[in-house]
Amino acid sequence: MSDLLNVAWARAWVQASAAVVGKNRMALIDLDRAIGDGDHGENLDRGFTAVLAKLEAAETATIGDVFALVAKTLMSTVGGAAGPLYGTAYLRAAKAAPAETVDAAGVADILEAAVGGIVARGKAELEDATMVDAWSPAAEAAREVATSGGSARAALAAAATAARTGAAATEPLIARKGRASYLGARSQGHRDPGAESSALLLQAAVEAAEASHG
Amino acid sequence: MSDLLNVAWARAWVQASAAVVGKNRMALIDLDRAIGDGDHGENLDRGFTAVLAKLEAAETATIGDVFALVAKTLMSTVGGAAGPLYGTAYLRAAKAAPAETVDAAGVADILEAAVGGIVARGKAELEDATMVDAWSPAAEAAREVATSGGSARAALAAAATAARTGAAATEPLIARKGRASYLGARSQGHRDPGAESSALLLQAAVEAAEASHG
Amino acid sequence: MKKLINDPQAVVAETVDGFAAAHADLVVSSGDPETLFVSRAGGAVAGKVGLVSGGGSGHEPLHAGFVGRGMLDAAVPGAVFTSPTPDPIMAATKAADGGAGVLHIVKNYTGDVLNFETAAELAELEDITVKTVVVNDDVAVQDSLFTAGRRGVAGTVLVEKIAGAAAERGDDLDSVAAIATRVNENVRSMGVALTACTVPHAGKPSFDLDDDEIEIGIGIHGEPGRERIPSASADEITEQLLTAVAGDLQVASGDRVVLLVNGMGGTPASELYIVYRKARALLEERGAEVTRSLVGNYVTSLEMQGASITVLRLDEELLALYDAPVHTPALTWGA
Amino acid sequence: MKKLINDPQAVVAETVDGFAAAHADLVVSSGDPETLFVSRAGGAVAGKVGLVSGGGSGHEPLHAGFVGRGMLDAAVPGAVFTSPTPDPIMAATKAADGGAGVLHIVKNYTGDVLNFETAAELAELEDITVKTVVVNDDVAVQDSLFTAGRRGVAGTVLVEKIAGAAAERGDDLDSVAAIATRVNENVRSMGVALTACTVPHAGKPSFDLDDDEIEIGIGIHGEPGRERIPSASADEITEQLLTAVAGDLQVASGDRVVLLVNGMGGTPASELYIVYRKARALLEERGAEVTRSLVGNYVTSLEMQGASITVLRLDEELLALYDAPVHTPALTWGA
Ligand SMILES: Nc1ncnc2c1ncn2[C@@H]1O[C@H](COP(=O)(O)OP(=O)(O)O)[C@@H](O)[C@H]1O
Ligand SMILES: Nc1ncnc2c1ncn2[C@@H]1O[C@H](COP(=O)(O)OP(=O)(O)O)[C@@H](O)[C@H]1O
Ligand SMILES: [Mg+2]
Ligand SMILES: [Mg+2]
Ligand SMILES: [Mg+2]
Ligand SMILES: [Mg+2]
Repeated sequence: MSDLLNVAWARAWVQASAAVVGKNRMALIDLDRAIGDGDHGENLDRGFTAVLAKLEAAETATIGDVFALVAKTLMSTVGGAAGPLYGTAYLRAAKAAPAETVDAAGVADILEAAVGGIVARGKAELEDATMVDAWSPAAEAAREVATSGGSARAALAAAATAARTGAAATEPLIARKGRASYLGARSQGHRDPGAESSALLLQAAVEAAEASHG
Repeated sequence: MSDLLNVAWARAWVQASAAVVGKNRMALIDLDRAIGDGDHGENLDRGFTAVLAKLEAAETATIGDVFALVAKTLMSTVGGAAGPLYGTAYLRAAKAAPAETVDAAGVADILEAAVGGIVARGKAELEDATMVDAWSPAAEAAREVATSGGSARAALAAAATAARTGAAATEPLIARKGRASYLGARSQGHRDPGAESSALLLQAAVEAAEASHG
Repeated sequence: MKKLINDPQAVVAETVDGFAAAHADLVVSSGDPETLFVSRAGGAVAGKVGLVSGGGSGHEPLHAGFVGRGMLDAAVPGAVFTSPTPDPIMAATKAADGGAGVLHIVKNYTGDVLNFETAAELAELEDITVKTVVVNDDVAVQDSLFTAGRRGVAGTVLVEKIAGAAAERGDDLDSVAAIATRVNENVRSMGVALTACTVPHAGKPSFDLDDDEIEIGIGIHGEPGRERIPSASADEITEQLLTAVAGDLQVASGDRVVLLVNGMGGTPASELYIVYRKARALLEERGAEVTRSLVGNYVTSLEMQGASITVLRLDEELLALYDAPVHTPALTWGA
Repeated sequence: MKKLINDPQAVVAETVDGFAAAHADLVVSSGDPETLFVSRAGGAVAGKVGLVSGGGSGHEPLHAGFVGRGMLDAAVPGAVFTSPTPDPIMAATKAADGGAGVLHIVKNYTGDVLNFETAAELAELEDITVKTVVVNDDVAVQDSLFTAGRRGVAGTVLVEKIAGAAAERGDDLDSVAAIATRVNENVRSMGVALTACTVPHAGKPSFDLDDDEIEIGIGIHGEPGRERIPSASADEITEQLLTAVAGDLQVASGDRVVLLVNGMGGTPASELYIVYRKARALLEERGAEVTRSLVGNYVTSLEMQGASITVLRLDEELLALYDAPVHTPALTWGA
């Protein structure tokens, strides 16, 4: 098992993403029902189902090719806030990974690019109780591992852990972006659905890495 | 206590009617909810409340005067099927009692006139599961008492008992008139609300007679 | 029971108040609680046959929503689900009379029939000629000499629209009555309820339905329907309703029809269009042409969730009258 | 959950199918599930500014019900309560373009704003000039730099109506956008829910309300509102909504306004008129004149029971544009 993550990993990540989103469809709907409009799980499920179908038929020479396919498909099938935000995240990630493999630094590059895309579109800051609260610490954690010489898998694992912590940390926050912000203080005590789905996707990336023999 | 029933009795009957209808408003609504549209108790309560107000202000020289006031007021405040039917019943009853007092035969005359009015308007026959099933046996029972020399009060009491039995006897019937007839066989097992209110009104007549010293 | 109301006894009066204020360009309320009715702003049209309808409230926009040029001259709202008494019907008849007589359009319920009957007698005493057409389009009820007969439901709107156009073009009373009768003879309806409704003064639902049950052949007064069946898909329910309606009307290949999908008050428009889609397809399968369509809340049962399907077979004259201009709070087209 | 639907995933497609068939004289559906939109029958009007709106479905008749002469040129329905993606918005923009540019009327939700933003960029690539007006009339939400800002709710209908009339009279893109902005600046809304609604694919209510609770400041997506209070009378609730709306708009004596009382989908018309009655009285108490009125279901939340109150301050030009003819499935007046 090489230290690098390759195209097969990227494809496996997509498959694992579709699976985890399908499995958590209702849980994400319920999170969104509490402080939003109850469609987040449905939106992502519709999107990743479409991605999966497209991926099977597609040739992907680089990791970026995989992400670009994800980006375009999510953008054109998810809708809502999550569609453009996740779409832009994967689009920037695609641009950051125009290669067949990535190392730990590459993983950090991908995640930082993703965060940059989300912030560019959504203008959210940390602790606004959005998906940024999962992706941003994830990118930071990956960069730390990369800087201290860890492996790509280690970077990914650290990212997933940080995302999970970040998602949980949205619970006490007052939402300041997205639909939950309409609730003001009543949004406190609820986990942001987009942060939760982000943590699930990064966990899927780790599982894909464990399963893949790059 | 004379054997005759007088104007004071007729007025007391109206008061007792308003009271018993008010007390049974919800029960009549519930009977009507089961096989109709749930307004019978409300309709009669509105009507007798209006009657009571009018009666207080009205001079009534004869029993017929009282019934005519009831007829006109019910006709113009109850609406629905019960309004015109009860209205016509009291109108015919008024014409049958143009005197200050009635004896047992007079009671039978009143009830027969009422039945005639209901049938003239509603075209229902016995066992169609309508108010006719209460009034018709009531009139018959009163006539029997009168023919066999009983008192006015006895005639009234027999009428009330027969009406009560007649109302209960609507339960197994398939309704063939009024709103319940839309249900066909599903109307079986339910007491007709109009038959029930009729039995209550005749019971009120008995109570008024017991209380009044004609 | 949660409702946007104040005193349950004041629901009708306050509704009519708000309605008349909102549509003051089209209608006016008598204002008198004893003889409450709504009539055209500007009063009776001289020489035109007057059209009066009415019945229990709770079916809005029926009937007051259809008062205006090309449709009704006056509407009489009773208490919720309770026919009005003769006095306001009589007052409305007077207000609607332009000297050419008045047509009463009455839905076939014992209460409506009896109260309009008395009002017509009172009107005759004042030398107003009244004719009455009783609407009975509901195929859910078996017609028989031994029952109150079929109920008048959403087909009433089409009777009022088309008879209104006939009156507007100058037909005399007999002709307007004949047109109304022809519409009634060619229109059939049937409905379904997913939920019951709650009459304000009763405070509880008109019937109880389980979460997985629906009531087929529902009336518009929260009366229970023909049968209770397990919940089904929109297409299945639509097929059941449409089959009964088209069967009874004997819709044949080549027939031109109006298809009215009516909401019972609490149904989202999207669901009505889903029902419409299937009903139209089924009519087309039978070779009929859906020449005109109405989809929306026309004859409701308060907040009941459900819908009814109405089919009217057209002839050239009925189509022309249907298309004639109408300007009322709830139905507007043409110049 | 009881609904007149088939496959929950097919609700929008089947609704649009039925809608386009029922109103074929006015609108046409793209039919393509990948780029689903509804546009005027007859296509874009050469030389006229095109008006495109859209957003999640479930608010019917918004937006497709307002496609037609004098109002929108195209409407893009997303999945239920989910903004559409850029592709259908782009396709609708193309279909609406008569060479004079296209105005996007967007309700202020992150998803709508982002997806319309991308579509506008795509349109620019094809040399279609696009301007965007974001509607944010909901006073229930505190506006602030640190939130997503106020939501667009029922006021959207008035923006679409009046901007549509401006486009129809031949205004250029900048002018139409300026008119739309002026309407948005002068319109405020707030709503109440008595019950929640159930998104078909979710299968459960969007929130849980006790039998004696209502939700004030509700959004139109089943989002919970500003606060939950004990159930109250229609007059009390209306006063709370109207006070917030009129206060924020600073309605002053002598103001002429449009009063729109909007049903959330499951509310009987009678209740809307009861709310209208009180809202009108309160506006008149403030010395305002209710110059025009709309009462009915315009911007709904599926089968939710509840209502919203919208007040638009008029000037001479806005009133003339409001009165201009409109011919759409859900709004029709004038020649
Ligand atoms: N401005 C924003 N920046 C970052 N993330 C956002 C923003 N607005 C919304 N989100 C994310 O989108 C999620 C909601 O997605 P979804 O439910 O699919 O869309 P919608 O809110 O349109 O229904 C939120 O939980 C949040 O994480
Ligand atoms: N044709 C008829 N003949 C006699 N009684 C009738 C007839 N139709 C209805 N009724 C009586 O009227 C009662 C219903 O009254 P009510 O509920 O007030 O009127 P509605 O049916 O118009 O709502 C029935 O229970 C029945 O007793
Ligand atoms: Mg959402
Ligand atoms: Mg009844
Ligand atoms: Mg009744
Ligand atoms: Mg959404």
